[in-house]
Formats: sequence, structure tokens, C-alpha cells
Amino acid sequence: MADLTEELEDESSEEGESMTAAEVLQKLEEAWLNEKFSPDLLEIKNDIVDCMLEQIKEMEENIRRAKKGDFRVGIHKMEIDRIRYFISSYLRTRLQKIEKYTAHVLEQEKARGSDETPQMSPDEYTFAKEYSENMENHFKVLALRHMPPNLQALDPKHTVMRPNLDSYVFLRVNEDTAGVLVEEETAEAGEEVIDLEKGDQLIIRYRPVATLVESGAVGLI
Amino acid sequence: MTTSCSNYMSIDDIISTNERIPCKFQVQVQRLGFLDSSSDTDHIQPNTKLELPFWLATALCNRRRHIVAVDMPKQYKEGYREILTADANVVDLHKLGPYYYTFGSHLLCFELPETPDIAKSLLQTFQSRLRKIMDASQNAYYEDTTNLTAKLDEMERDLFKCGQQGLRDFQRWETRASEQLKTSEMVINHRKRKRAVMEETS
Amino acid sequence: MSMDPAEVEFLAEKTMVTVVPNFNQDKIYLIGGEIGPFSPSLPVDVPLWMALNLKQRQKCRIQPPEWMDVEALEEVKQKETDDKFFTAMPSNHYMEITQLLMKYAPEDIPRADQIRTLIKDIWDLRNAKLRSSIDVFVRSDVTHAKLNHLTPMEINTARPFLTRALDQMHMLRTNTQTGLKQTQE
Amino acid sequence: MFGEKALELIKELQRCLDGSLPPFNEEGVRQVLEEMKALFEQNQGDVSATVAGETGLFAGVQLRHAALERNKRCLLAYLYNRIQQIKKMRWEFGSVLPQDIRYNLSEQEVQWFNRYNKCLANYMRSIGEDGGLDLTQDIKPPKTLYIEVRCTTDHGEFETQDGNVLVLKKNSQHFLLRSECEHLIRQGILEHIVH
Repeated sequence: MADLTEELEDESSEEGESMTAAEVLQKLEEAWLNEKFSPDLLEIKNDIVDCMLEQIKEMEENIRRAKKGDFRVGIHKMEIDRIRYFISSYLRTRLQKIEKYTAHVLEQEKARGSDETPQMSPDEYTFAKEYSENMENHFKVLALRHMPPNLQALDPKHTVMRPNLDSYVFLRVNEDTAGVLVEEETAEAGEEVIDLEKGDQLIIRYRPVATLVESGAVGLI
Repeated sequence: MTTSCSNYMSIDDIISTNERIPCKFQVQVQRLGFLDSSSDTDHIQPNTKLELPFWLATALCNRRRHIVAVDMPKQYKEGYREILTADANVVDLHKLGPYYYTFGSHLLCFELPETPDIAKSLLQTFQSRLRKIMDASQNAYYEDTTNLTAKLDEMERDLFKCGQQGLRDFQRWETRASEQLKTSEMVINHRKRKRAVMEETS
Repeated sequence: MSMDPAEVEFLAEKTMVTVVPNFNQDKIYLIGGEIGPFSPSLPVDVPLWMALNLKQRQKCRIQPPEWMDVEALEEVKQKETDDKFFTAMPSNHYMEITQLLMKYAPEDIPRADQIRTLIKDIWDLRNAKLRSSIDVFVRSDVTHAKLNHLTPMEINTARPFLTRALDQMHMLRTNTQTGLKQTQE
Repeated sequence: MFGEKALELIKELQRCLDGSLPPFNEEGVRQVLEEMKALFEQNQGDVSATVAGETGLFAGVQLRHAALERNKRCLLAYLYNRIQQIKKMRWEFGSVLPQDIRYNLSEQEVQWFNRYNKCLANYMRSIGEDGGLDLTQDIKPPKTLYIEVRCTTDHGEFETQDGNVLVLKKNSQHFLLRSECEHLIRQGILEHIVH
């Protein structure tokens, strides 16, 4: 069976450094955890998904070529099942958020500057648009168009569902980060700033650490 | 509500905003006298007292409009707040509720003088009842939990369910029951209903 | 969002354990890295999921991890009893690894029953501690807390209740801070 | 009070949170739309009267407008929450719904379901370079490659990935690849046997 530990070019990392398949798998696991626990839709890790699917495909071809009864086949198939679970569960979690917050994620995509990376993959975006049209059409045909003229529109101020960024999450600190503003100044108390030390585990509201999740300085657990 | 998650489509939110509030009309409202079942005039007269659902009260009493003046429902007034301060754990919040916290939070938008006290009371009540809810949801692994949740308001019941969920999932794992791949819940329920219908008709 | 304990276990199955194989095999090149080579009676490190697979095919004996030892665990239990805070566990997945080895390889673990009891005691001790700290936490006015040394399975069991309670409390606390609110439309 | 019929629709859903879906309440929806029509017409009347010089109608218009918004919210929430259930069915029953469940859907809901089916399938097909990925599979973390299953009904022939053809007869037991029979277990045709 072919050696699959050869270095892979990873286009996602800014420094352009290359990662091994094992490292990409580790990244996939982190992305899965973050997506599972973050209330908001995070940036799609398309390169990681594609890279792992590619690895699975190659491995499946190797398996097909393997001799009947090769005892390694079972092990490789198990590993493929495990990786496919990560990918499926990751994309499924994202799909659930896209369905729930469709208008919100489309709004954000629209407001995105050309230099910013999109949250969704092109295919997720297509899905979101079709899903949103299907839903709006449903409202229109069964209800809105039978209503008085001044009530026929959906008022986004009320109807757009947004994730609750103030929900609590558990995290582990990956990099020392000083001066995280966790509470805005209020009438009764001053602002609260904390330092995060590598290895610490915290329970905290998502909002103050949202950018740290995207940057990888903390990971949700 | 100040939480950023919008709940326009929420069944619970719609039902909780139907709770009624004592209102007093400040102006005459023409041709809607029939809303007051205790009188047979064509118009609602000023000073008429009516209990209106929250969704209506909030449209008629706000910073821009003063068509009605609202009063707090009695379960949020000082008398009840004192009872809650004394021992929140013995109070049947479901009887006062059933959406005691959610409805109470809604009421804050009327900006009455006692608003800050109500807000404080809601928070303190929740904090002091929490331990009991946590212990009940963690220790009890009974099939029937109606007893334990009878005096909890809807928000607390939801929390209780979360506690049970964590425990039940863990116990399913511990006994290795989670290893078994299961028929999906909807399919099972669908079959049960179908069987029930067949038995009825046979 | 929540997670099933089976998913926490899934993560735990990545942990490396030592097995003693009864077969010959060159290195296996997995996507996650290379494993082996395997020679009869020579201990080799493999991920737990693979160890369990080999064990079920009667191709190896699993060596219990070093910490899975009655004396060592009694010490851990004593420390957990004495210390007010959570102590560091010898493995971040002590509960899941014990479960899996007890189920699939009980004959490979000396004094398995005692170990099972000790692990359960430690779990219970830590859970009682967790509940008291949750109680202190929610009664205080702090809005975040450090939970060092808590393992993923412990976090996951407390998660549904704790996060919901804090979410609800955050809402009620915001009520008291804003006091006067925007007029609703 | 205004909005009561609309609230009835919502309460109807609240009673069925166990995953069952009551028949689409066409009559209820029609009555709510009717109430809205009446409210709107009265308001239009009051507005024209005000333009013509009559005073004191403002409060009534406000009240009716609030009732209109409330009715609208309840109606949309009724449709929305039904769709959530219908969507869940796509994941639990598969792309074809049992006849008796389909019967409880309005024609428009059936259309919504078909469109959802289509855009979900398109999305799943697009994942990766080729072939796509069926996200309705791999719902639980994999434990073993093969599992033992028992048939709960006479299902007929079943072709395994390696080309063998099995007959799935009621109470027959088989040893199958987990990944190829997960759907059948979720749909209740097979039962997973654990020891």
C-alpha cells in the first residue's frame, strides 16, 4: 500500500507552509469541535474537508487494489469511517445553522467586503439561497399574499433569526492572550478584562471570545 | 427581550405574550366597545379597566403612545416579591406563571417605577431556586418527574429537562446502550400511532 | 449545541495505548500517521480504536495504561478528596478508556473490579465537587469561571444544565442592568 | 379578543411536540385571514373618516393594527413550525414520506418538501471533488465495521457493496457493513443486535 504520509500542500495557511495529512486531520477535529459548540456559523474550512475527502478516495483505491484477506484493509476502512464521520458531522452541524439562521448568514455574506473570506462554501451559499427562497415562497403562497396589502412583506427586523452570541461555551486556551475584554463597562461596574493562559479551561460567554475562536487562540470543548 | 436571539417564530414566546395585564384606558376608543364584555356601549370609555394580553398592551402603552396605562399583575408586585425574597424555594411559580420569568421580563418594557425592583427580584429568585432544580434533575432518575417539576415555571422546567438530558445521556453511555444504532424517534412514534389506530378500528 | 457522550468517547479513541500483538506486519500507513511495525510479543503503540479492533479479532493483548493501577488510583482518589479544587487526572479520558477496556478487554486488566470501583468513586467525587462549584458560581455575580483539569466527559455531562442556566441568568441579569429599555415596536 | 383563532393554531402545534404532525388546519388559517381582512377594512374606513375630518379614531386604528400584526405573527409561526417538523421528517424517514403522514400535509407543504429534498440532494452531491457525501448517514460515531442485524419485516432483496444479494426476510439475521445498513435501521426495517 502506498505511503500516504507525504507532505501535502495546504493552501489555507497564510504562511503557505505544508502540513501532513495527520496535521490536517487534527485541524478537522478542531474545526468540528468549534463548529459544534459555537452558536454562530464559523468560517468554512473547505481546504481541510477537500483534502480529507481526497485522502479517503486515494485510500479507497488502495484498498481496492489490496489482496483479498489483507488484514490491514479492516484497519484502513475503520479509519476511513472515522474521518468520514468527522466530515459528515461537521458539515451537518453547519447545515443546521444555515437552515436556522438563513436570512442572517445571507445578510452577512452580502455585507462582506471583497477582501474578507466568506463564511460559507459556494455550495453552502447556493443551498442557503435556495432554502431561503423556498421558505419565503411558502410564506407568500399560504399566508402573506392573502393578507392586507400593508402586511404582505416580511419585516426582517422581527423575522430574521440570529444566533445568541451571549450563550455560554467551554473553551481551552491554545495561546497566551492578554487583555480580553469580557464585560463592557456598566453603570454599576467597570469593564472587566482578563488574561488567558495557555492550557486554561473556562466557561464564558461566546461573544467576547468569538474572534479568538476564529483565530485559533482558543478552542471550544 | 434583550437577548439577541430573535424569537418571532417561537411557540413559547407567542403563548407567553398572551398573558394578561390590568390596563386602564386613557382615551376613548370608538367602535370597539364590544371588547369590554361587562358593558354594552359602542365605544370603550376613558377610565375603563380591562385585562389586555401583553401583545396588545405593549402596542397601546409605550414611549410614543399612551392609549392605556398599565398596572403590574399582582404576582409581580411588592407583596409577592417579599414572599420570594423570604423563601423563593417554597413558592409555586407555575401557579404564578406559568411563564413567570419570561412574562416578568416582558413587563419591564413598560418602565414603571418598580421596574428595577422586579428585574432584581426575577434574577434573585432564579438564583436561589437553582440549586434545588439542579439537585432534583441530577439525583432523580425516576420515570415520572411531574412531582418534581410541578412548582417550576416553564423556564425552570426547561432547565430541569436539560439537567435530566445530561444525566440520561451519560447513563445510556455508561450502560453501553448508546452503542446500539436505533430506529429514529419519528419512525417509532409513527408506528405506535398507526398501531393504535388499527386497534381502534378493528 | 450539545454533544453525545458517544462522541466524547469517539475522541478518546484517538488516545495511544500499548498492545502486544501476536502477528507479524510491516508498518501500516494510516492517514493519521504511521503505525507499527508489529512483531509477536513486542509491545507497540496504537490508537485505542485500533487496539480494540485488533483485540476483537484476537490479534493482540492490550496493556493497561500505567495509571490504570489500583495503588496509583487510590492515590488519585485521596488527592481528589483532600484538595478543594479539581486535581489533574492522569488521563484526560480516564472515564472513557476505563469503560472501553473493561468492556472489550477485561481479561487484560489485573484487578479490574477494584479499578472499576475506584474510577467510579473518583468520578462521583469530582461530580459532587462540580455541583457545589456550580452552585457557588451561579449565586455569585461573576460571569465566567476557570474550570482547569475538568475532563471532556465531565464537562459534557454538566454542559446541558450549566450552559442553559447561565444563558437564562445572563438574560435576567441584562434585564437588571439595562433597567429602562427601548420601547417595543 | 382579537387574535384568539390565531393563538388556537399555535396551541394546536404545542400539543403535538412529540413529532406527530396534525392535519394542516386550512379552516383555521382561513378564519385568521378573514379576521385580518375585517380588521383592515375597519381601519381603512376609520382612516378615510379621519381624512374627511372626523376625530378620535386614532386609538381604534392602533388597536386593530396591533391585532393585525399579532395575527400575522401567529400565522407565520404556524407555518414555520410545521415546516421544522416536516424538515425533520426528511432526515428521519428519508426522501419518501409514509402515505398517512403525507396526507396531513397541505399541497403547498408537499411542494416545500420536494424542493427541500432537491436542494439538499444538490448540496450533498456537490461535496468534495466527485460523488458527494450523504450527510443523512453517519449519524453516530462508528464503533465497528460490521454489525449484526435482525429484520423486522419482509423487505425483499438487498444488494451489498461487494455485489452479494441478500433476501431480507422477517426475523432473518445478517452480518452487514454498518455503513450500508444504517438507513435501514433508522427506518425501522432492521434492528441492530448488540451483545
